[in-house]
Amino acid sequence: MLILNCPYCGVDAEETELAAGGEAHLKRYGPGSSDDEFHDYLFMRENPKGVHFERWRHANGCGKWFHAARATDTLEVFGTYSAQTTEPPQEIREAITAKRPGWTWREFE
Amino acid sequence: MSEPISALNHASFEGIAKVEECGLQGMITLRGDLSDKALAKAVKDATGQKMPGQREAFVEGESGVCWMSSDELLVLVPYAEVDAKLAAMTKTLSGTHSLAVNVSDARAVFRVSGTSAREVLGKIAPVELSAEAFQPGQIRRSRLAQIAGAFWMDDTETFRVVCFRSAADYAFNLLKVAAQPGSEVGIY
Amino acid sequence: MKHYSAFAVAREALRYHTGWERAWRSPEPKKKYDVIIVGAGGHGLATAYYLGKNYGIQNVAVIEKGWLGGGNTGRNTTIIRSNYLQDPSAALYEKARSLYEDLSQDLNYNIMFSPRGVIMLAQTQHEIRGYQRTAHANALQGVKTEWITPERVKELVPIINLDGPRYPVLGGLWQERGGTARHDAVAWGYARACSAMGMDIIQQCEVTGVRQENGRVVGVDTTKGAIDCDKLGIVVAGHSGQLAEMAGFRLPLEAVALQALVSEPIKPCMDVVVMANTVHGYMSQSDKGEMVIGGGTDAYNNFTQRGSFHHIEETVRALVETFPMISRLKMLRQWGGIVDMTGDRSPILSKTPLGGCFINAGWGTGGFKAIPGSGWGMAQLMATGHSPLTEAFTMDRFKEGRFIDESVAAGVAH
Amino acid sequence: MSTRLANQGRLIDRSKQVTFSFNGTSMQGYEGDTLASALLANDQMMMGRSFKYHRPRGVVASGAEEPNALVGLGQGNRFEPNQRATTTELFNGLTSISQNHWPNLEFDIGSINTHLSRFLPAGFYYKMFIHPKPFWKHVYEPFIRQSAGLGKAPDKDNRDADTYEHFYHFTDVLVIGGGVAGLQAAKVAAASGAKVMLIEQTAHWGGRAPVDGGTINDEPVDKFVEQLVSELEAMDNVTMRNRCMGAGVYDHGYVLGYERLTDHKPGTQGPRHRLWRIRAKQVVTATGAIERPLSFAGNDVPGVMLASAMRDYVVNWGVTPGDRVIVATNNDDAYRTAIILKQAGVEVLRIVDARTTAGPLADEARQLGIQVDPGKAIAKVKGGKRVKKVELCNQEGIGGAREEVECDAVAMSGGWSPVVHMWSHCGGKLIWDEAQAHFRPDPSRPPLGADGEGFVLAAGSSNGPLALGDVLTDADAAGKAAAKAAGFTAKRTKAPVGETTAEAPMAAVWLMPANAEIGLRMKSWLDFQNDVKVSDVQLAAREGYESVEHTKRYTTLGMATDQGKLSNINGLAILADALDSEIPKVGTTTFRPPYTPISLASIGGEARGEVFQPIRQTPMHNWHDKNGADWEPVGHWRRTYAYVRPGESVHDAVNREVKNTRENLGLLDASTLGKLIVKGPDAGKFLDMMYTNMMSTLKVGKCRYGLMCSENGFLIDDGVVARIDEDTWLCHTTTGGAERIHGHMEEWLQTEWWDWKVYVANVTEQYAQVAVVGPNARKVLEKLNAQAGGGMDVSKEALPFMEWRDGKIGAFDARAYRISFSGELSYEIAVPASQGQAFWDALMDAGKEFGVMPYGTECLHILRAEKGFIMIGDETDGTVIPQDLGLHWALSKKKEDYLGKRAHTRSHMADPDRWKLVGLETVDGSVLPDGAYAVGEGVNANGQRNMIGRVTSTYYSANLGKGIAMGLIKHGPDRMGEIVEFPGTDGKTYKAKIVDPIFYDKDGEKQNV
Ligand SMILES: Cc1cc2nc3c(=O)[nH]c(=O)nc-3n(C[C@H](O)[C@H](O)[C@H](O)COP(=O)(O)OP(=O)(O)OC[C@H]3O[C@@H](n4cnc5c(N)ncnc54)[C@H](O)[C@@H]3O)c2cc1C
Ligand SMILES: NC(=O)c1ccc[n+]([C@@H]2O[C@H](COP(=O)([O-])OP(=O)(O)OC[C@H]3O[C@@H](n4cnc5c(N)ncnc54)[C@H](O)[C@@H]3O)[C@@H](O)[C@H]2O)c1
Ligand SMILES: Cc1cc2nc3c(=O)[nH]c(=O)nc-3n(C[C@H](O)[C@H](O)[C@H](O)COP(=O)(O)O)c2cc1C
Ligand SMILES: [Zn+2]
Repeated sequence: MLILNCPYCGVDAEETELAAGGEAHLKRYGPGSSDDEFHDYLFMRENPKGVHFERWRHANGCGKWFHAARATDTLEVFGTYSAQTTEPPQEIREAITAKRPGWTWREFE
Repeated sequence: MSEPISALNHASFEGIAKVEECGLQGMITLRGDLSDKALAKAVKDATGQKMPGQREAFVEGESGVCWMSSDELLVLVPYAEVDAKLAAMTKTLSGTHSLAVNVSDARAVFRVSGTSAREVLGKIAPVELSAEAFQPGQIRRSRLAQIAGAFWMDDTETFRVVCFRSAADYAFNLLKVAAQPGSEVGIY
Repeated sequence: MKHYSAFAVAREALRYHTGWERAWRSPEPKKKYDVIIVGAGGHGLATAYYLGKNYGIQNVAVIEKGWLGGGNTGRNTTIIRSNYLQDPSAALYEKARSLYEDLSQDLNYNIMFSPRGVIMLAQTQHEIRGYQRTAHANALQGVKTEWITPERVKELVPIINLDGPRYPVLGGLWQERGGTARHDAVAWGYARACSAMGMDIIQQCEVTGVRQENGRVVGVDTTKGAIDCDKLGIVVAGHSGQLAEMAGFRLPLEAVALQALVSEPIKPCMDVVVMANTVHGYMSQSDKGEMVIGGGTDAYNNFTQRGSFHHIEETVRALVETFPMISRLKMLRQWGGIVDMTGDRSPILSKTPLGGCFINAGWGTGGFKAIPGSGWGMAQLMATGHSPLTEAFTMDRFKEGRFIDESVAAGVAH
Repeated sequence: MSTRLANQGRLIDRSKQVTFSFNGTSMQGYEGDTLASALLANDQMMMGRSFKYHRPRGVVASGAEEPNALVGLGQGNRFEPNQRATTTELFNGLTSISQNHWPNLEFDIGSINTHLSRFLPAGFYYKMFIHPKPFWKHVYEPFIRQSAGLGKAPDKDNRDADTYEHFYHFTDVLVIGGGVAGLQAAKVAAASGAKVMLIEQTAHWGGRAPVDGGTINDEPVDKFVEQLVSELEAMDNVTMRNRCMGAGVYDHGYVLGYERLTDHKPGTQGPRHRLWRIRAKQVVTATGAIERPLSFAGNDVPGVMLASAMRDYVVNWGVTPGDRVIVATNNDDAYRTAIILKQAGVEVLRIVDARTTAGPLADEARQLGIQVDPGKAIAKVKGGKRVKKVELCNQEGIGGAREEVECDAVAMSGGWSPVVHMWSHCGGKLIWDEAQAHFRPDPSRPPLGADGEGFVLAAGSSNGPLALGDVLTDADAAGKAAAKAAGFTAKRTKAPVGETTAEAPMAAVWLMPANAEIGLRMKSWLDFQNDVKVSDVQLAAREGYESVEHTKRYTTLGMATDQGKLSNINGLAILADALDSEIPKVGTTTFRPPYTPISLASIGGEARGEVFQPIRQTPMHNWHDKNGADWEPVGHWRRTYAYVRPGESVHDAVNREVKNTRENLGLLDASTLGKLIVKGPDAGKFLDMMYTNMMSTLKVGKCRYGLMCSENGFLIDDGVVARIDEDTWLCHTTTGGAERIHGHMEEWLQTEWWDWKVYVANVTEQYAQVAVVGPNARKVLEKLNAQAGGGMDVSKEALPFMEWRDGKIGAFDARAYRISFSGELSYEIAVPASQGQAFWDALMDAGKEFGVMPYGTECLHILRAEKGFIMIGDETDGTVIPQDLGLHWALSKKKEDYLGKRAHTRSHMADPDRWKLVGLETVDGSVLPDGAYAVGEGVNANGQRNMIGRVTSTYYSANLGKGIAMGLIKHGPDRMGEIVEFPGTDGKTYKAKIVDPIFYDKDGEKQNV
């Protein structure tokens, strides 16, 4: 039963207030993209055993989507941040590095 | 028009707290840039209240304004005045990217009052409701058992609880079960 | 392999059971095998078994990082049925179910297949239509199922409450030869039979790398050193993503937690398996007497083998409503497993971009019932390069937009 | 015999007699008794039978760890199986029955198994019952299943008489366990200002210490406890709950507390159980330690008991389990039992100590005249239903040269195991403590919380320390550490000083005698409930079930209702020995919640009966209910399937509604359809992405039917979109779609196109919406307008098909959409929800002369099927794309992009072989079975009949007097007129002709009048 801090309304919301939305920072591929690009966009997920970036919605709350950086092996949460960004913000990445030096996720580290 | 009827027509129940359906409440969902002066003016004109900050609720009786999210407010006005207020608001906001809609009939409102009121809510919402954590002036949107809902406190022993109209029957029954006699928790 | 029988037990009893031999050997890895299977869960072991039995390929190692059967095979709610909607699924699960019928004799290990019957309750119009559709499909697929009335449901499950205030029972899809089996025994039985064929089951040995040359697999690195092979089968359920990465390709999979629980044991009160999908609950009574109950999956990636309690809550309240008499029973234990979910919730049984390397994964919440059929098809695929059973389950189906979606007719995956 | 003593009994009130029954026999006890202590006081030594061999079982423990004394408690709708007598507080009128025997407890046919036990070792069933195969289903399995289970199943019609609830609680520090350690930890944590909650599973504070004696700060323990409790009670920041068990520790500091409110006074007002969902910043487990049994032959005979339990029975309840007792031990603590028994006047025949040296307590015992036998062991306990005598031997060796001593009870102690469950549930790791021969929490590997730091601390005996003084210092430190970790500053105070007689080291003894011969090992129980013996574990090891998890599953060790609280450590020591390994290498099995079983009902909480799940209701719900609604659940909504009149079948009602709507006038409550306002300068652009067709070009005042696909290409929703003003659209969704599509829109706006200026609001429930349908639709509206004087012009010219207007209809503020899902002249009219019922009434009233009838969802379905309109959920199932349904016209070619567009170009979606929508008409006019498949020639590679299509919707059309259907058929649109075959599950094969899906009014004349 996770708790995540919703960056919009500032509450520590327990999981039952939230809806999980899968991997964060996907780049959308539409018409004109290759079969591989489109396939990866829809189906290929990092699914790491470790640091992960993902989307959540404060569904039974302010209704806003936000991002969380979380470890899938310990469920540690490194931070939550705005959904309106295409990559993890620097301070979140630093927070992770402080806890897990050498982590990587996609092209980030 | 005929006499408008609220979802449960003032049903009430008394257990470890009193649960009442409040009847019709004028409500306007207002979305926009909360830092925009036009919005602040629209709110002030409609309710006399200033723009609420994060999770703030400034409510007096049937008038007030609640922070719903970073770009959404719930404006409370007397039911009979909602059309006029909405029209005025729309006028104030013309030219501002915003959305103001009447949702008065889409909601049901309950009052939960008494010394055990906090406990009744504490049974159905995953929210810290101790006096240090939650007080009049704040609003919380959350889950009421299996439905979405929002609540604020009118005073230290009274909650106002808002949910969708279609779920009013469930919400009322739920509050009744949570307020059943003999179920004091003895925490707050 | 010493033959198991009542007679053997009686004979051994006189010697205080000192004469039993090991069910499986505990060998050190050889330098090289024809085939290495990673993962000694049900699917891995069954694959090895049918490689040996059907294709004479017995120079096989099954490598397991923990203890055999300790993954999802050892923690599932053991429901076996084959009333799937889509042709490829129905074929695979029915093959599995029919193999289960004779598996105890085949393995000489009593896996306690119990074809007590499975009912999937219809509680909405939508479910009625979905299950009637499935019944029609099953008739053409050679899967014996039947749409039954609420009265018949009550006859089969006297403890059920047909008129729940929320969702009355409107009928059900009944598979008389569905049921359960003793999950651990399935793994143990296959392991024993594999070992008897001379295959090596190497436990406490984690595969840490996949070695390749010229686009072909040549072996694996493990915590017990490097081991060579000609062909590699990756059958590691929730850890498939990690193994695929080692092998240099990616899989359209995500790992999430699925939970289950058992009540304290009580005297027999429910003779069939009941699944109530609208309210998210399913329940059967084990041969020991506990009510075995399955919950829902978390929607986020998780490798902890624990899940979120609210799923248990949702399931339990649904079952208390459906079977009021369990209200005062008690939950004895709850646990979780990490299941690997694909984009269409159907498994992947496929060749991979790496030559000689095959993948069997994505069973998600429902692969126990498939173990013998999956092993059969996977062995055929690995031995001959082709199997009609696995043909539709390739990993490139997602690229083509060719999904095998079972959820469509109100069905669920487990 | 076991009896009530004249003295002792700190927890009972001898002035308050309580009457209860066991197996129908009426008995007496006192207030404060547990069922177990009261049964013992009545010399009811045997309390049940074991699972596998049906061996006689007596109580062995005094608390939560009890595996044997399980009863069926209560009656009728308050009956509960498998209730531990040791944790059941006695109350007047309690009824209990023993379990797992037939015909009765004393004489049980099943006990034949104990004589066959040699043939029924661990895992025997895996090796047997294999041949002949048919026997499994018809003989073996029914037999095995008959003998399954422990307690009686509650009656099948039983409806639990009680209620349950949940409560959310938030605290800085949660202390689990109210022994001296928990109390002390709570106190120092609270002194820091932290909010503290302290929970204790029993009805009493203080735990073991008051029984074990000693002093704290020079006062008797009871006094110290009393003082501490009142101090804590006086603190505002402390919440204390007894009868509240820590059931499980979960991720991110979530802890379940299981509070039993009325189990000790059934029938009292209020909920029976309350499940606390506690969020704690820090959790302190002060759950104490549990004594281990010793493994010797016959250790399961009733009368053999844990030494500490026997002490508890004497001190707490004034009951002795026997008159002549032998104590067997490997540690000093058990001497306390001997001393207390002796002081209470019970004869203590021997203290058999496997060690050669003991501490000062041994001297105290000797001074009381008790014979102490160092280096000795119990070879065997004799007796069937109760202890008769004991054979003693040397601990070393195989158990020869025995001495027989007659006695009627045996107290055993194999040392203590910390209760590490709560520590372990969420991943806390253990270390092996060689000196005390137990696993205890490894402070360097605690369970990790949301911040990645440890959030559980162990205190007192649950952390390893056993001596009172050490327990208190440990707990004091843990309480302070917890406060600190929760962000508070602990006061610098001194820990209380606890003093007890010093103890000599214990010695690990896993088997008595050390090399017991096989005959003894086969009678040495590890798991009393599941009948797992030393020999079973050894067999498992021999057969290769070497992992402790294999051994557990093969033998069922630790899988009983006590979850191995007594058996696990002993079992894995035996396993380690059998494998020639070490205990820490073998490791433990996984600790899983709950700590002891919790009621399923408490997990469900309030969600039962009326509030099991929400049922969403439209403003006209009650009217429908009163007027014959046959309800259909649609998502959480209830919709009327049909309005059944007295004497009518549902089918009749549907046909009547269908005909009447086409011929006269029908009303449909369409309030559940989703209504989303989409507004902003970019709203048109946004809707062009959401819908497959073009919405930005829609003119103000007009409506357009729209389709939505997922990014994966499949149809997810449809509905009519109306343009309200320059930058406002109103989108209708399906009933199930309102929240889903609202969420879908928000998701794209917030996470992909966040710079687009669009706001969305869900106004579904603001309106009651009524479809006014049929040739008389306009007439009834005009009549309403006439009645109220004026109003909206609903003429063909003023409000043409596919347009909408705001205005007054009759006396009502309304928005009327001229849209039709039935092919008839039709208006969908939205009024404020608070006016919904009045508007409906007005329509019903005014409609009388026009033949008005309400109609339900089935009629709606038939009307739309007659017109060949698709229905999301019928024609679609998550695998269907617009192209399959002949909806190409709704796929904009002008737009560069919309959700689903890219997906449709994938090879399988562009495949001409996809099944396509057609109409189907049986050759004999009958109704095609729902969900039937059309068959082609031959079979596929897996031997399945080849299929070429399926029925998606099928109805009897009362208007056309025949069955009509829609279906998806391979190359269907190219095969008009062909006959295809649909095998039914009824054995018949249905022949149907492929036809145009529009069965009625092909040119659409009727809707456009
Ligand atoms: C709670 C729950 C309930 C379920 N209920 C049902 C049900 O009722 N019916 C049904 O049909 N299915 C059910 N399932 C699903 C079913 O359990 C699984 O689909 C099935 O057991 C998968 O078997 P497997 O052999 O693929 O995987 P597993 O049994 O998980 O085996 C995979 C093995 O691979 C090993 N491994 C992983 N990584 C490595 C490595 N690097 N090196 C070596 N070895 C490795 C693992 O240790 C593991 O032993 C349920 C699952 C769960 C969790
Ligand atoms: N000398 C010895 O060999 C020896 C051995 C063991 C214990 N002891 C004595 O026992 C005492 C130990 O004190 P302590 O406070 O650490 O332990 P305790 O056993 O006295 O108290 C633990 C308390 O926790 C409660 N508890 C356990 N699990 C719980 C749960 N899940 N939820 C709620 N409550 C739960 C128990 O009911 C009990 O009241 C000391 O007096 C110690 O000297 C001595
Ligand atoms: C079908 C089935 C029945 C089970 N019955 C019991 C049982 O009677 N007692 C018990 O303690 N655990 C039972 N378990 C749970 C196991 O003890 C264990 O929790 C589960 O296999 C997961 O393993 P883990 O908890 O070791 O991770 C059962 C599990 C399954 C799959
Ligand atoms: Zn929020």
